[in-house]
Amino acid sequence: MNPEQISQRIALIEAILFVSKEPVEPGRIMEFLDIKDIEEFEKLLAIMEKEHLQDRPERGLLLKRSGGGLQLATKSDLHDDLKAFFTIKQSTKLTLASLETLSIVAYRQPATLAEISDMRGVNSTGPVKNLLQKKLIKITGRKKVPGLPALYATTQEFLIYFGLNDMTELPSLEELTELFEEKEQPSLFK
Amino acid sequence: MNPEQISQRIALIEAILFVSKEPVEPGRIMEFLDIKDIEEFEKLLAIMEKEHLQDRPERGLLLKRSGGGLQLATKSDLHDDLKAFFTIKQSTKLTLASLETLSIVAYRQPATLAEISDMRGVNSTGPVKNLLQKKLIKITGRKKVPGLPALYATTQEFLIYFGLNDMTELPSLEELTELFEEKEQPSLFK
Amino acid sequence: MESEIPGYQVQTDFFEGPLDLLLHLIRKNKLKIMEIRLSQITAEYLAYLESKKGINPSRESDFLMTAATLIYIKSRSLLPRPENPAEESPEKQLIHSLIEYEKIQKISKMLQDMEYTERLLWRRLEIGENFANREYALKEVSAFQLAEIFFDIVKKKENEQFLYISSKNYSIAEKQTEILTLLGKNGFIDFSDYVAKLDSIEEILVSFFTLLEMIKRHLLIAVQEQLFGTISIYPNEAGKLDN
Repeated sequence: MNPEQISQRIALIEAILFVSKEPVEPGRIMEFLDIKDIEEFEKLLAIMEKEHLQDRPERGLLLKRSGGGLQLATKSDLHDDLKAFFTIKQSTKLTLASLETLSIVAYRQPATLAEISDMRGVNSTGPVKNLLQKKLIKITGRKKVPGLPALYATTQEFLIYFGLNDMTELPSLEELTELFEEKEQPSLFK
Repeated sequence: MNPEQISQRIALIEAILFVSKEPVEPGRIMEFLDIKDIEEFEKLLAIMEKEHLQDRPERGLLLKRSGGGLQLATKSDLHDDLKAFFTIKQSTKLTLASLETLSIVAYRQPATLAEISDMRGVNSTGPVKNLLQKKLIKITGRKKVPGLPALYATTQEFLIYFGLNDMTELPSLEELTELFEEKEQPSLFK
Repeated sequence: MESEIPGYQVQTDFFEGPLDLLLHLIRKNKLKIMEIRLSQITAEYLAYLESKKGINPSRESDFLMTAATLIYIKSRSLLPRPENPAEESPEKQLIHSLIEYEKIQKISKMLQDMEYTERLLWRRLEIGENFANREYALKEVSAFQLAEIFFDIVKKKENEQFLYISSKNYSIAEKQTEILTLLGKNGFIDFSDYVAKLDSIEEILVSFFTLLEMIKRHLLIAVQEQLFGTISIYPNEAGKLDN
């Protein structure tokens, strides 16, 4: 392999590992690059791993061999920074979990925590607390069943956030069914 | 910034973009890196983009700005190899009907289904549903006319799909006319 | 394998709609939109329609509508009448539509080129959930998106229930036999009457899916006489042949 070939192949390996969601078997890459000699392939990987990733301070990634496959991952000394970056909470932001919870309260109000958790299929204590703090939902009373669970409903702030005059302006499920429903039912007979 | 700092920061940007699902707002990274000066940040990005990605034959990635954010993607000359390696089918391209519908929404937004159908001269329910499912358009409200029809507009996904940073990057109708007039009806209808 | 050639993919085998066909005829005859008398290409348009060549059948009514307009325009042009400049003649309207539609085609071509370039760049196929937990700025969420999220939850829930139901007593094969027997006896089924006689919500759902599936396979035809009216189910005589 001349230096140019080495570069080209390393670039392709990087692209493959970048795109792939799972570790890639080294054998598949070898075959694809038409490399017959395992030593030659190992040499290529060593160059990529050491010279282009490990030894370069401007690279944030490393080459990992796990589960019989090759994979790119972030360097371990960056983990704290990454964790900090991805957990910054901005007061006006809602997670998908919160939005799901909010949508259930909006359409099924008044609803209990148990009903919400049941519809979402996961315990929803966190998102309910979060929405209460943001004043998008409130407790309107207690359900007359054992344990007297709190009943949640949307607030005035909710209407303001979504630019609604009143709850009747929420799009109906029928409208959405018409818009999003796939015409093709999956075949039941096959 | 000294060279060591530059390297460190570029490594962190690479790691953040590698991990993130969606384009990352430049402002968030600036804030996280505690860079106040936009020019300084742009300089950093330029070094990363050119010296560390574009100019290096052993790199398979490039830096992209789309949907108002930064993102890593593979270099375009690797497309054929990646397609061959991953036998999975890439998602299908948009049909002509969908492209026409999207053109109208992009330039006339917000637009109703009736307006779209009228401009295309054919009922456009199918392509509108298709684009909603692909999340390339969304409903932004209702038009205050009888029947309160839904109003459609393009989404963040639209920008990302077409590699745009924001809507102002779409050429104006006047620019488009000039652009196409030069070619004088390309050989479509010979 | 699909072609990856840059540029506008012209469908030579059919036209997207009447405006597409009209533009094609105008270009073919090397005419200019601004100067055209639509009566010049009416005959050709009608000939196309008659041959059904290049016409997308699901758009047929739209093509016919435009044919009617063209014939009307032609009939008007045969009658000498004083030109009223304030009047929006059907011809002017159609020409205006054509000019606008031509712009749409140009934008579509541009978007298609952009799509081609973007598809050369690959993103990561799926990213681990460890860090990436998407957050939404409330300002970006509309009431419709909220509704859509709820809709997705309901759908998911329905699917779960359906799996549960299908493992119960009612089988689709049995239901199909029952429906065919009923049709053999009565000739047709009134959908609401039929559903009203069923015992449980489970049975209703299974029957409903069976009907849908049979309709999809062209074994049955469902007819609704008027909006919100009752639905009648008939055997599809033509459909029996290919089964």
